[in-house]
Amino acid sequence: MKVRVGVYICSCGTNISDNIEIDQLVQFSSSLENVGYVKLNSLLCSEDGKNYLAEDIIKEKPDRVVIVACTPKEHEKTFRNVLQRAGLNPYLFQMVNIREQVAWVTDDKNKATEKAKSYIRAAVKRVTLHEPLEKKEIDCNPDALVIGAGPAGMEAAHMLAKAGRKVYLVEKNSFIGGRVARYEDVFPKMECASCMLEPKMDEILHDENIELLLNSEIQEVLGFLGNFVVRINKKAGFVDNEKCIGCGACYEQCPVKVKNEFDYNLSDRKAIYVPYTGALPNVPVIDKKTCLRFEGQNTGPQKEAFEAGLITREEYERFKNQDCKLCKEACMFDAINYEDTDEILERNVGGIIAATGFELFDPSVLPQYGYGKIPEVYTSLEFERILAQTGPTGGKLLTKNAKEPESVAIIHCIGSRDKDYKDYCSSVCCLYALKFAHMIEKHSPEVKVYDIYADWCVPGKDNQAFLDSIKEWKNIEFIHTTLPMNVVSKMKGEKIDLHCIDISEKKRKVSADMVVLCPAMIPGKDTAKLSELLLIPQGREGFFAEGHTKLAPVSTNIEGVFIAGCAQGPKDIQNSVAQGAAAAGQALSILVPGRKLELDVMTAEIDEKVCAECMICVGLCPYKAIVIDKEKRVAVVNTVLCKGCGTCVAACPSGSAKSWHFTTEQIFAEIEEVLK
Amino acid sequence: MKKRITIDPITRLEGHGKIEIFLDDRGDVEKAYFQVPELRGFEVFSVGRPAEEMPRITPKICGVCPTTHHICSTKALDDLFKVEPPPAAKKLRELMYSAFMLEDHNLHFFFLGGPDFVVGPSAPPAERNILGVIAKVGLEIAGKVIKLRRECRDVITLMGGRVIHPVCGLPGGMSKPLAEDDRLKIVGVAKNGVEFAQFALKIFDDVVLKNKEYVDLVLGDTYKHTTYYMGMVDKNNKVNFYDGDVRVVTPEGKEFARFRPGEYLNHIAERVEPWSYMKFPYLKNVGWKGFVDGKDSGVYRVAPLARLNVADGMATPLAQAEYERMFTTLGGKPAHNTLAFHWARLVEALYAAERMLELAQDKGITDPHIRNIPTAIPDEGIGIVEAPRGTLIHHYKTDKNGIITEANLIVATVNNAAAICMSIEKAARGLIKGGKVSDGLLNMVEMAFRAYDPCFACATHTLPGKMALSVQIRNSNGDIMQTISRE
Amino acid sequence: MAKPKVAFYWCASCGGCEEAVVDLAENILKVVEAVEFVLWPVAMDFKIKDVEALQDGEIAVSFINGSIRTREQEHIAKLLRKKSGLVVAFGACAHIGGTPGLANFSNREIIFDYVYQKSPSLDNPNKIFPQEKTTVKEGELTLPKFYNTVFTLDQVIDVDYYLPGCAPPPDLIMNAVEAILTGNLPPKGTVLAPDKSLCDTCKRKITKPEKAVIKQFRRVHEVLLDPEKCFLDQGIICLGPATRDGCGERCINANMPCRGCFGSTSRVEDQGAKFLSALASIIDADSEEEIKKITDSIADPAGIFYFYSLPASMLRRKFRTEL
Amino acid sequence: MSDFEPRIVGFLCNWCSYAGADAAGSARKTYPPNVRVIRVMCTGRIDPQFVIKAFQAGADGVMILGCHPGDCHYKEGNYKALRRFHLLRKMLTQFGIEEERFRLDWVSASEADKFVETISDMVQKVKVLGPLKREIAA
Repeated sequence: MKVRVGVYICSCGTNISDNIEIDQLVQFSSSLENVGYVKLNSLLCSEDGKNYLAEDIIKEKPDRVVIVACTPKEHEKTFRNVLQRAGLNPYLFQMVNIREQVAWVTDDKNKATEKAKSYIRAAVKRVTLHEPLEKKEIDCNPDALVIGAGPAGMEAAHMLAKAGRKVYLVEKNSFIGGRVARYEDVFPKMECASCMLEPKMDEILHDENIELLLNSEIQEVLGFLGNFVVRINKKAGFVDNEKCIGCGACYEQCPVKVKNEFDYNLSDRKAIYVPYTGALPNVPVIDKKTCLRFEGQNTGPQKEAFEAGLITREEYERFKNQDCKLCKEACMFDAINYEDTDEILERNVGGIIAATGFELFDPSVLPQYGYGKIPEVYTSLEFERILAQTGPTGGKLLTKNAKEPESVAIIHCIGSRDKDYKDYCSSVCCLYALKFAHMIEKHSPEVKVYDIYADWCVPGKDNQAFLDSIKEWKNIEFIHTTLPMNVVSKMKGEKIDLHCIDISEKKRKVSADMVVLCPAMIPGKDTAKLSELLLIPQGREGFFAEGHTKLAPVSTNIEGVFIAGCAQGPKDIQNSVAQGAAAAGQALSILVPGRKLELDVMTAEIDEKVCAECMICVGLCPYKAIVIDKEKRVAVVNTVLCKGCGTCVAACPSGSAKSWHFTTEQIFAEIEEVLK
Repeated sequence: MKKRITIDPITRLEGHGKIEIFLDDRGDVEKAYFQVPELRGFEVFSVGRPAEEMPRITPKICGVCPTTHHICSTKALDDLFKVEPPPAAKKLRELMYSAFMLEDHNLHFFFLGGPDFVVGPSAPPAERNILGVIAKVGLEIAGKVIKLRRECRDVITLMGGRVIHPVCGLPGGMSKPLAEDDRLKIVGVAKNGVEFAQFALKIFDDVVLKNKEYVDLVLGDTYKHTTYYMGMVDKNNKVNFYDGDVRVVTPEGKEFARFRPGEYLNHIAERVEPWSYMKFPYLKNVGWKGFVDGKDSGVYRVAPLARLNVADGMATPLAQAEYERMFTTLGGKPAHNTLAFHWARLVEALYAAERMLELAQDKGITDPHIRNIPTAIPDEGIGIVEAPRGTLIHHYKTDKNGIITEANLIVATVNNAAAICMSIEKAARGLIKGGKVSDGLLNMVEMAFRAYDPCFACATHTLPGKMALSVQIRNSNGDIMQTISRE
Repeated sequence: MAKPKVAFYWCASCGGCEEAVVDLAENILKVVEAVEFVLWPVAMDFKIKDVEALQDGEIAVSFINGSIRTREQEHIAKLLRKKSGLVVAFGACAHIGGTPGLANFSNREIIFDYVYQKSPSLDNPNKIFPQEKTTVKEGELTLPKFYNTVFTLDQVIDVDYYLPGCAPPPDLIMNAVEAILTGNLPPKGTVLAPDKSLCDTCKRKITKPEKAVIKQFRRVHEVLLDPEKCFLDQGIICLGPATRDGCGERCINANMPCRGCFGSTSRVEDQGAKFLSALASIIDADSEEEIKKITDSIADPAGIFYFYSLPASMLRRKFRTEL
Repeated sequence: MSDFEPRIVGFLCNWCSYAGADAAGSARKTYPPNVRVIRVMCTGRIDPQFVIKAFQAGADGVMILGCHPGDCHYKEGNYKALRRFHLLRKMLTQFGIEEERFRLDWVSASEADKFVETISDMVQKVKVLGPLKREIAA
C-alpha cells in the first residue's frame, strides 16, 4: 500500500543553508518514491517552528514524517512531542542530521549536498518501514524491602516508612544496629555509640510501617522493578517477642555456657541469650546448635564447655539427654515455645535495598603479625568489645588474664593497600585507631600507646583536628613506617616485641602487652550469594557493583535494586547513613503509589513461532531481561527490564528476536539506500 | 560421405555424458568419443578447508556412492594425522562399507544389468527394464530386492547417521560405537544378504549361463579388451574393498606392480583431452598410446572383473567357490570379457555379504573404544579404497594446523574412462556396417557402456527401467538423415 | 481427470537427491500411481523436444535439484520454468548452493589451472585445456560453458517452494508431494520445513547451561565427543542454532555436529553471518588479545559457517581473486 | 588511484561515537565526507549481516565506532561488538576483503579530535587499497 511521507527541511537559520544547496535538497526529496510533499523552514525547533509543524501535520495528514535538520540527540524528543500533539504516532518519524554531521564538517558544498541527499534517501526509505509504537506502562508496588539493619539499612527503612511506605527490614542476627552496636564510642566526636543509635533503633522498632524480620535471610528473589516477590527464610527464635518483656529470668537458669560470637568469643553466653545487655529488641533467642533440647545435647559445645572446665562433670552429666525445660519454667510470661519452627515468608515489594555491611579481612593469613598464635594480638572489632562496657571486661582495658597492660600497640593497614591482598584503603581505620588512642588516654592514661602507621587517611572536616588533638598526649608515640606489611611481632616473655623499619630506614623495636590490628574492610560473608539472588554483579573487590561510580553510587544494573553502606564499599557511618537515605530517595522517586511505571518503548521482542530455546541470548543480557518460558520452551523478553540495546537481537541465530524501531529490515534499508 | 552419430545427452547417468560416433565414407565407424560435459572443482575448493571436514565434503562428489568417499577420505585422514584407529573402529568401518557394497552391487544387477540378460539383449526396449525383470522372475523377487536395499541402507544410517552422505568417520576412528542390539539386527540383515547373493548368482546361472546365445555374447570378441587390471588385495592377495595394497596385473595375468596407497603417483598418470572435462588415467610405466588395449598400452581397467583378475581369490568360502566357477567357465585368468563384469559383481556381492556377517558376528565390534585421538602434526595423507566402480584415491596435503593446502582425487569411474571409450567404439564398429544402423545398435552400445556401471550411470535406480537414448545420424555435411530413439 | 504431470531434473547434482526419491521405497509406488512422469533423467526417456512440445505450465510441478554451474543447466532450468506451474528447488544445492557451492571461493580460471595444469598425477605436456568448441579430424565437438560462479536455482529462475536438506529426508518429501497433490500449499516462496532452528527438537538442549559461554574451541578430531552434551557447550562448532529444523538431528544423533544443510530460518538472510554473530557473542573473553587468541583458534570460519550456503549468502562469492 | 573516492559505511552508537561526531560538528572540525553514518543504540546491536550487507551494497570499507570498554551505556554491548569484530574480520579476509577495510574503534562523546582522526585515517587507508573489485559472475 502506498505510504505518504512528508519531508520537512530546516535551514537552521543559515547554519545548514550556508554549506548545503538547500533547493537541490527540496527538489531531490520531492523526486523520491513515497514522498508526498517537501516543506522548507528556517527554524523548526523554535516555538513558531514547532507550531507550524504541528498545524501542517494536522493539515497534510502524512503517514510518515522525515525532518532534515540537526542531531536527533538534541531534538528527536522535541519533534516526537510535536507529532504526538498533532495526533501522529511519534515513532512514525525519522530525523536526518545534516547540520552537525554534514554542513558543519564538509568544506566542499556539492559533496556536502551529495552526502545530505544520500542521508535523506536512506531516511525516507527507513521511515516507510517504521511501525507505530505505544508507550507501555505497568502499575508498581510502592513498598520496599531492606536487607541488613545496620546504620544504612535502618536509615533507608526509616525514611521509606516515614514516607508512608510499608517496609520489610530483614536482619540476619537477632538484634539490630549492625556492627555499630558493638562500638563504645564513635569518632570524631567520641560520642557514645549506643546513645547515638538508640533513638533510631527505637523508632524502627515502633514504626508500624516497618515489619522487622530478625534471624532471617533472603532465599529467593523473583520478578522485576515494581513487582518483586521475595522469599525470606525466618529461623525459629523460640521466644514470642509480644509476650517477652526482656526480664532475663530465663537465661540465668540455662546450664549451657558457650563462646559469645557477638564479643568475638571473648566472653561466654548461654543457649538462650541476648547478645549484649541493651541489645534491641530486648528479646532473647534460643540457639538450636547449643541448646540441650536441640542439637547441643551430648555433643558439641556442652562437651567443649566441660572439657574447658567451664562446667563441672556433675553439671555436664546431669543434663545429658534429659528433656531440659529450665528456661521455660523460669519464664513468668509463658513467652518460650519449643514448637516454634523455621518458616518461609513471601513479601511483594517494588524495590529492594541491600545494606549488608562489611567483614574484616582475616589477619591470620599474614603470619608476621602473630594473630591467632599470640593471644594478646587482637583485631580492631575485638578491641572495640574490650573497650565496650557491655563487653567481656565491662569496658576496662585488661589482657586476657585480666592484667592491666603497660603498653598497647596499634598497627594500621593490615592487608590493606597491598596488591597481593587488598589493594585499596578502607578509609576508616586511621580514624578508629585514633579513637582507640583517645579512649585509652581517657580511661587508662598511664598506658603507653604505640601507633604504627604508613600514611594518614583523615578526610572530612573534623578528622584532621581529631588527629592533631591526640598528638599532645605524651603517652602516645607515632612510628611512621613505609610498609606496615613488614612489621613483625614476636613473643618475648610476657611482652610482644614489634620489629619494624621506620620512614628513615632505621630498624625500630617496641615492646607492648597488647597489639591491635586494623585489617581491611571486605564485603560481608553473604555478598556473593546475595549478588546471585539479586542478579546484581560484584565489583572488582567483591563489593556490590554500583550503577556508575560517579553518577549512580546507590543504584545497580538491575532497575529497582539499590545498594547502601559498606556493602557498596568501605566507608564510615556518616556515609553509610547518607547512602541509606540516597537509596530510599531513589526508591521513593521511582515507586510512587498510583503512578504507573513508564517503560522503554524501543525494546526487544522474541517471536515464539521461531524461537527454538537455543539459549544464546539468555546469558548475553546484562539486565537479565530474558527468561525461558518453561511450558512453551521459548525465550521471552521482559519488556520492563529490557533497555533496547539490541545485543540479543544481533546475536539471535534464528532471527526470532526483533528490536523495535531498530529492526534488521529498517537498518538494511538504510545501508542500501545510503550507498546508492 | 562422412556420417556422424551423436548420442546426447545420455540420460540415466550420475551427472551428464555424451557420445559422438563418426562414420567414414564407407559408413563404418571411424572414431567414437565419450564426453563428460561436467566438472565441479572439488579439489580446488577443498583448499583452505580443515582436513577433518573432508569426510563431509568429498561424499558430495557422488550421491550414489557417498559411503565410499566418506570411508576413503577418513582413511586419508588416518594417514595424514599418523593415527591408527582401534580395532573396533576398523571393523565398524568395514562392516558399514560391506553393507554398502552388498546393496550397491545387487541394485546394479537387478535394476540395470539384469534387464539386458534376464529379458534378453534384443527384446524391445519397453520390456528391458525392472518391470520386464519382475515379469520374468516374479513379484516376490522384486520385493526381496527392495527389502534388501532398505535393510542395508538402514544399517548404514544406523552406523553413519545418514545413508546419503554418512558422517561417522573421524581420523583415528569413528564417532559412535555400535550397540549390542543393533549388532544383532545387522547379523539378521547379513544372513538375509548372503542368502540373497547366492540366489542372485543362481538367477545369473539359469538366465545367462544356461542360454547359449548369451554365453556367446559374453565370450564374443565384440566385448573384449585385453588390458591391464588394477585392484586392491589384502596381504594374502585376496580381494578386499576396505584396506590393503593396490595390485596391477598384465593382460596375461602376471603381477605388473604392487604398491602401498602412498606410492600411487609412481604408477598412475592422467591425460587430458580437449573434448571432455574428465581426465583419462593410464599406467605411467607402460605409457599412453591412445585409446587402444594390449600389452604396451597404459590403459587399465578397474572394478569387479578387474579386482577378481588381480586377486588370487576371495577371502570368504562361498565367494571363493563362485570365483573358481566363474574363471573355469570363462576359460582361465585373466578374463577380458567386459560383460563378465556383471558376473564378477555378483561374486563380489556374495563376498560382501559373507564379510558383513563375519564382522557382525565378531563380539569385539561393540567395544566402546572406537577412537584414538591424533597427536602428530599433519602434512600429507593418502587413502585408497575399492569403490563399487573401481579404485578410489584421496590425496591431501595440509599445513601444520591441518588446513588443506592441496587435494588430488582420482574418482573410481575415471579409471575406466579410456576403457569405456574403447568399448563403445568397438561395439559401434562391430555393429554399424556400410552406414546401415540397426535398432539393436542402441542396446548393444548400452551393454558395452553399462557393464562398467559407470558412476554417472547410476541407473541402478531405474523404476520404469529403460535407458533412454536418442541417436541422430547425420550425413557428411551434418544434416540429420535418420533419428532412432527409444520411447 | 488426467494425472498431473511431474518432472524431476538434476543440474550440478551428485545424484544423492535422486537416491532420496528412491529411498521413499514403498511410498514411491503410491506416487508413481498418482502422477505421470514427463521427465526423470535417472529413470525415463528424456527428450528436450518433448518438453519443448508441452504447453507452458502443462507440467504441474518440476522438482529441480543441483545448483547451476553450466550454461546447459541454466538453459534446461529456464525451459522447465516456462513449462511448469510450480517449480520446487529440491535439496540443499538448488536451495542454497550446497557443498559444491564452496567453489565460489575460487573461479573457473583457478579450477582449470589446478585440474588441468597443477594436479600431481597430471600428464599434460602440451597444456591442453577443455574447450567449449574443439575441432577434431572428424568434425566439431562441443562442451557447455562452465560458469565462474555456482548459482542457486532461484538466482536463475523464479522458484515457488524449497525442499531443504542434503538430501531432503523422506518424510519432508512425502509431505511436500502430498501438499502439492492436494493443493493445500503455504504462500509462495515458503521453505517446506519447520521455521524454528534445530535446537528446538535436539535432545541435547536440556544439557545447555543458563549462560552459554565458550572458553576454547575444539575441532572434532582433537577430542572425544560427549554423546549427551550440547556440542557448543563442549567448544565444538555446531551450526544447529542457525539452521532450520526438520532433519531429525541425523548427524547429531551420529555424535557429529550439524553443518547447516537445511539453511537458515525465514527470518535470516545470511546464515553464515548470523551464526558467526551468535558464536562470537558467547566467547568468554573481554580483553582484545584474549578475544583474538580464541577467534584465531577457529579454523576456516567462512568454510564452516557457509558449508552449504555460500552461493545463497549476501556476498555469494569471493571478491576478485588473483591466481 | 588519486581520483578514487571510497564509499565507507560507519555504524555509530547513539551514546558515545555519534555524540563524538556531533561534537566534531559543533567544533566545526572538517573531515572527508566519504563516511555514511548509520546510528544504532549500541554497537552490541550491530549484526555482522549489516557489515556484509554494506560490502554487498558497494561499500569499500566499513567502520564500527563504539564506547570505550567499560563506558557502554548498556554495560557490555561494546564487548560483544569486539568479539564479533575479530571473528568477522578474520572471515571477511576469506572473501577477499582486506583487514584494513573493516575497522572497529572506540570514540567517546567528548573525543571530537579522535573522531576526525579515525575517519580521515580510514578514508586514506581505503583510498590506498582502491575499490573492492567484483568478480564477473557467469
